[in-house]
Amino acid sequence: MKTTVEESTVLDAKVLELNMGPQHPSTHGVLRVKLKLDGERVLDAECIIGYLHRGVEKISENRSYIKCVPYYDRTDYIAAVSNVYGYLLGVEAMMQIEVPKRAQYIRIMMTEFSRISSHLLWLATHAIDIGAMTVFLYCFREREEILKLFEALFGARLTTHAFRVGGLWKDLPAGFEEAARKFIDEFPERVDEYEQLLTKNRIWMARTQGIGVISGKEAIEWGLTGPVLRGSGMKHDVRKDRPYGGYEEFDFDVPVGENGDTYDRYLVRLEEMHQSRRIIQQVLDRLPDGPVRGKAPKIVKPPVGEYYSGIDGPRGELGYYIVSDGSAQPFRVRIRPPTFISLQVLRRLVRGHLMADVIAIIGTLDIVLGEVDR
Amino acid sequence: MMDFLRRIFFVDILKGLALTFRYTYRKVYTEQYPLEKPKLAGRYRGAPRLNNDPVTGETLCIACDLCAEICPEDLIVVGSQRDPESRKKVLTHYTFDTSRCLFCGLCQEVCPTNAIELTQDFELAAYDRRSMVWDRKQLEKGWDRIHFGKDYHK
Amino acid sequence: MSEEDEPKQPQKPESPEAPAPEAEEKETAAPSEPSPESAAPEKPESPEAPGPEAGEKETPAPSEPSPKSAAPKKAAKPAPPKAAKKKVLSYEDLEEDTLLQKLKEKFSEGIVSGQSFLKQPTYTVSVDCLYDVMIELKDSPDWDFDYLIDLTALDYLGDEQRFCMVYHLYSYKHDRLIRIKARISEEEAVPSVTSIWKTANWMEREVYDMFGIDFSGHDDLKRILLPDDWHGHPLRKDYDIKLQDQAWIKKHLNIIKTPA
Amino acid sequence: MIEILLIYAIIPLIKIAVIVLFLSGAIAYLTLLERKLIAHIQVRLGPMRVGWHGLLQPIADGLKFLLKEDIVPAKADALIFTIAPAISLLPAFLVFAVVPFGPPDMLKDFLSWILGWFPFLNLDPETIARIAENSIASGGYVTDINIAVLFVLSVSSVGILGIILGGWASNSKFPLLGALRSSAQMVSYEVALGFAIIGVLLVAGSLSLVEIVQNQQQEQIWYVFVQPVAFVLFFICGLAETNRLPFDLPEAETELVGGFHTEYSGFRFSLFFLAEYANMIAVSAIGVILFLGGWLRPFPNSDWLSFLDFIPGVLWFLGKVFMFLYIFIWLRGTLPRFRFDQLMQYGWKIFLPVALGNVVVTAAVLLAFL
Repeated sequence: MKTTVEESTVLDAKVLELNMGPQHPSTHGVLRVKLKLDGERVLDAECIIGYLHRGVEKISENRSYIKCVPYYDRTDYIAAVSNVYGYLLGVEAMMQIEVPKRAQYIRIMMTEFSRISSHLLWLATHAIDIGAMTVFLYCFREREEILKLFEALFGARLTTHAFRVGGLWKDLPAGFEEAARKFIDEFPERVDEYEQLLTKNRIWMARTQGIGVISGKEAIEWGLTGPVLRGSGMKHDVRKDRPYGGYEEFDFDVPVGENGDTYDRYLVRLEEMHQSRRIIQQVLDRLPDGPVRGKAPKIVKPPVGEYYSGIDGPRGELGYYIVSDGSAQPFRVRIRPPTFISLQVLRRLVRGHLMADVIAIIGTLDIVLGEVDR
Repeated sequence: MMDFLRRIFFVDILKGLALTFRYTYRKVYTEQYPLEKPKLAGRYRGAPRLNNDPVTGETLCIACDLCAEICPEDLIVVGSQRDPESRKKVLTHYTFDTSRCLFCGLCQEVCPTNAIELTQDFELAAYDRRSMVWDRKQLEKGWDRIHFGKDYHK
Repeated sequence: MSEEDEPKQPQKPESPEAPAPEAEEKETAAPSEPSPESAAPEKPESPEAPGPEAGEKETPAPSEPSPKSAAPKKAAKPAPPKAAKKKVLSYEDLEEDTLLQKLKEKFSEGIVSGQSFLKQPTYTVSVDCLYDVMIELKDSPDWDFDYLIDLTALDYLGDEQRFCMVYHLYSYKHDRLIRIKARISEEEAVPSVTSIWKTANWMEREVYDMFGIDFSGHDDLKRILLPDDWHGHPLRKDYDIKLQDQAWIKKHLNIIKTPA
Repeated sequence: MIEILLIYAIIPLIKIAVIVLFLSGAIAYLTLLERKLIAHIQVRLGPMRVGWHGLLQPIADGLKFLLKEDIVPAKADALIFTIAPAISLLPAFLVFAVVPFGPPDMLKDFLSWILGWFPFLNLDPETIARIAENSIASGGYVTDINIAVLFVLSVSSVGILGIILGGWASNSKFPLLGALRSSAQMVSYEVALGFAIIGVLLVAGSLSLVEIVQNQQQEQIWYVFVQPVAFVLFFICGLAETNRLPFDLPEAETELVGGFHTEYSGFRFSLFFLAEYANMIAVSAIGVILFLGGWLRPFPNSDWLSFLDFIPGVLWFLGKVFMFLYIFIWLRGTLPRFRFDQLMQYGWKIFLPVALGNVVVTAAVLLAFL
């Protein structure tokens, strides 16, 4: 069944080299995959990235700690809120700034909203890659509602510049809680609709089951995190393993898959949306009163030191390794991009599959090229 | 057996079809954008504006340069002069390069007098790059929109 | 969505004529003056403040290659003396750390130091035994660091051992996060850990791309984010942020004049 | 003399012209229907700007296609590249030569009425009546040949050639893959399609499309009730034949960018586009004739529904075709896309055996009971 490059040269079959991307409808941006094809069967694939490289890490070294923040919105622009969250947790830990409870809760809520919106966008693009174009627009409808919430609270929809050192920019606007409640009340129904279109659909199952299988052990070896790792049956979540920012106060499950294939990862992400919804519900029920911005100095100057702050972003472990030399600018900020690392595994996953599966596997890894290339 | 029957009668597909059929005659969700302007939240960060005192009509800017300092992209240039009489800094010019703006809102956050403010105006397209650098006059007036064809905004 | 809470009307300052705002401005402007490029002479702190001041503030960790020596330019910037109200965070030497003891037993000289900052332990090892230490950490059931979170490098320009490799390891089994550091000079190569964790592959390529650090034993070491024929390694400290490979740009993008 | 000319040349030519014009318009508005319907499925509005609710959009699109630059890639085989779209479009139109839109006497009254309006022809009422009686002139079709089903099958498979040639001549990898996929797909589904039709032919006992409909009238039942399995097979294979989702692999834009027409632009692209929609209409028309009783109303000849007779047959026919098309589009708005090997597996391992079984069972039943 599986042909390797060597075999096919022995058989004197011609290998077709196909450039998928950087401009291709379903490489989610500017990913370029060089495929070696035997007919439609993929013998090898090489990712060529860097088309969106903007040098965010270099920019960070040349900006003060506060000025860096808007740039992290633009690494993983699908889940901008999570990005800023991870970085600020690191800075606040180094500065020993106490974030007020209310701000903590709102941060968690918005991060979970960001997870839902990111998963919705993933589902939308994944579905349209496989041909189900209607799910795309249904998902965008719900995402729009979340973006409206972002707009009301943060003042922007996509690159939100969500949080500030020590808390939030401003408290929740009037009517926010009602809108959020309305959204989470309606949300399960909407997810059921996607499921009605996809989960049991024989074409969807045929296209995703058994595609891109990776075992849990191998997934760890490849450094996979987040839903991709959980889809392989490993119950690991940074929110549970190394709780941060107050996540330990909330009740949620970590869904896991069984087979580690594309279908399981799909189910895991759907369930994660439900769990995020649960967290938001708890936040809304228990939201304390109080200030939303802690006492943070005007100039952020962490002491000499280094800190790694990892959070569970929608795509996996999103880490910020901040090294301070005591000045107002970071000595180095290293972003651990979850999708940069999980994209490596593409080569391993697509071998032996058909060309159409490459699309499905790229989709299931949920890459964002802004983050891969930074 | 049940499963087999389901497969034969395309139950999965018919369920999907039923859903899409229900939606076909439901109210649409989208907005017809240029005809229908979106309602933006009050906090929305769009086109910058340099506010004047509503009573006296004088600028609120005290030329403290904080916005220029905090701007990650260094796109704000504040020019000031010291008034020899009152020993106060007086704003001479102010430029804001919207083509490079991140719309992060740090400038309006840091402004002590609420002089610089990001408004809800979001249609910032211009025909050339030069007109994306706004000077003080334009900032105070607000964005003079590029109109296309028949004016959709009237 | 919610109609807005704050009106977008320009707020009237209390008294625009009074000197109050100006005074306020002076107060606020000075401390929130973070960026070095705008270090204006009118600032209260004199920019000639002695460099060692920054060094004094740090608790000197003898074996820790701390960043104090790293940025000579930035070290000239005075640290705010008032900010140190709370207990200043600093590196602490690890004591009674079984991992450090075990490693020292096994590799003796190879383990340079063990410290922790904000409860995140850092072990500095010499590059010669880095590979063996990594194998030990990954394979020994006592440690079982099966997950390489991150791999990156730091550039301490001016030091003899210019670069510092940083590895973040995590053990799912023991729920433990550690950091391994190894200093290398510019010419030295680092043993590749791709054979230990597959995930190191692209990360090492990125370090090679951004710092120009060579990895021995990496089977596909080439640039990853930048084009293959690019010159220079952008994350080095001597690579200015505005620096670009002009020859490359001219050749590939046909842009003759690029902003300096 | 003039009578023969009228019957065999002038009236058929006029009918051809009407059908071609009507078809072009129908295709253009089918694209609009598709866009609107899918838009509404997806809770949006679709084209709204050109004309009332985008009603003039197809015309704007057509103009746009005509005005666009016609690019022939430098390394393409220019001759084949240019003629391939035409090869693809022509057969799609040719099918309609044998498609009966209405009964053989559909134009009888109309002809006897309109011929009287041409005094220069000097026709006496008897000739007019003779012309109107002649089914070649007055039938609701261009021609009725006794091997119409074979004609349809053979002509429509020529259309694949256009796709293959277009994909090959582009000298580009994505179109080549698309062309390969489409040739494999069409060949395999053509077989199953053929066998599905054979079931009907066995029941009808004729290869003429007009007679098949007339037989349905005599037996007072649409063949969909006699041959339900064949109908489902025909429908699925028809989807595959016309490259519609879930079988739109040759042009799967998320995989192959545009499939066989990736390199095409402007007018030539629009020809491929037209061909696809013409094929859709053709398959629907054939399906309606074979299974849904062509121009017949539901339950033909049963008196209790005779109040429906006031609707002319041609409207019944067009309504049923519209229903078919609606389902085509509806499916597109609902389903994901198959993978290539799954498509082949379904084709050869499921649809073909089922179609064969259907033929065998039908034949056995016919032999045993009739």
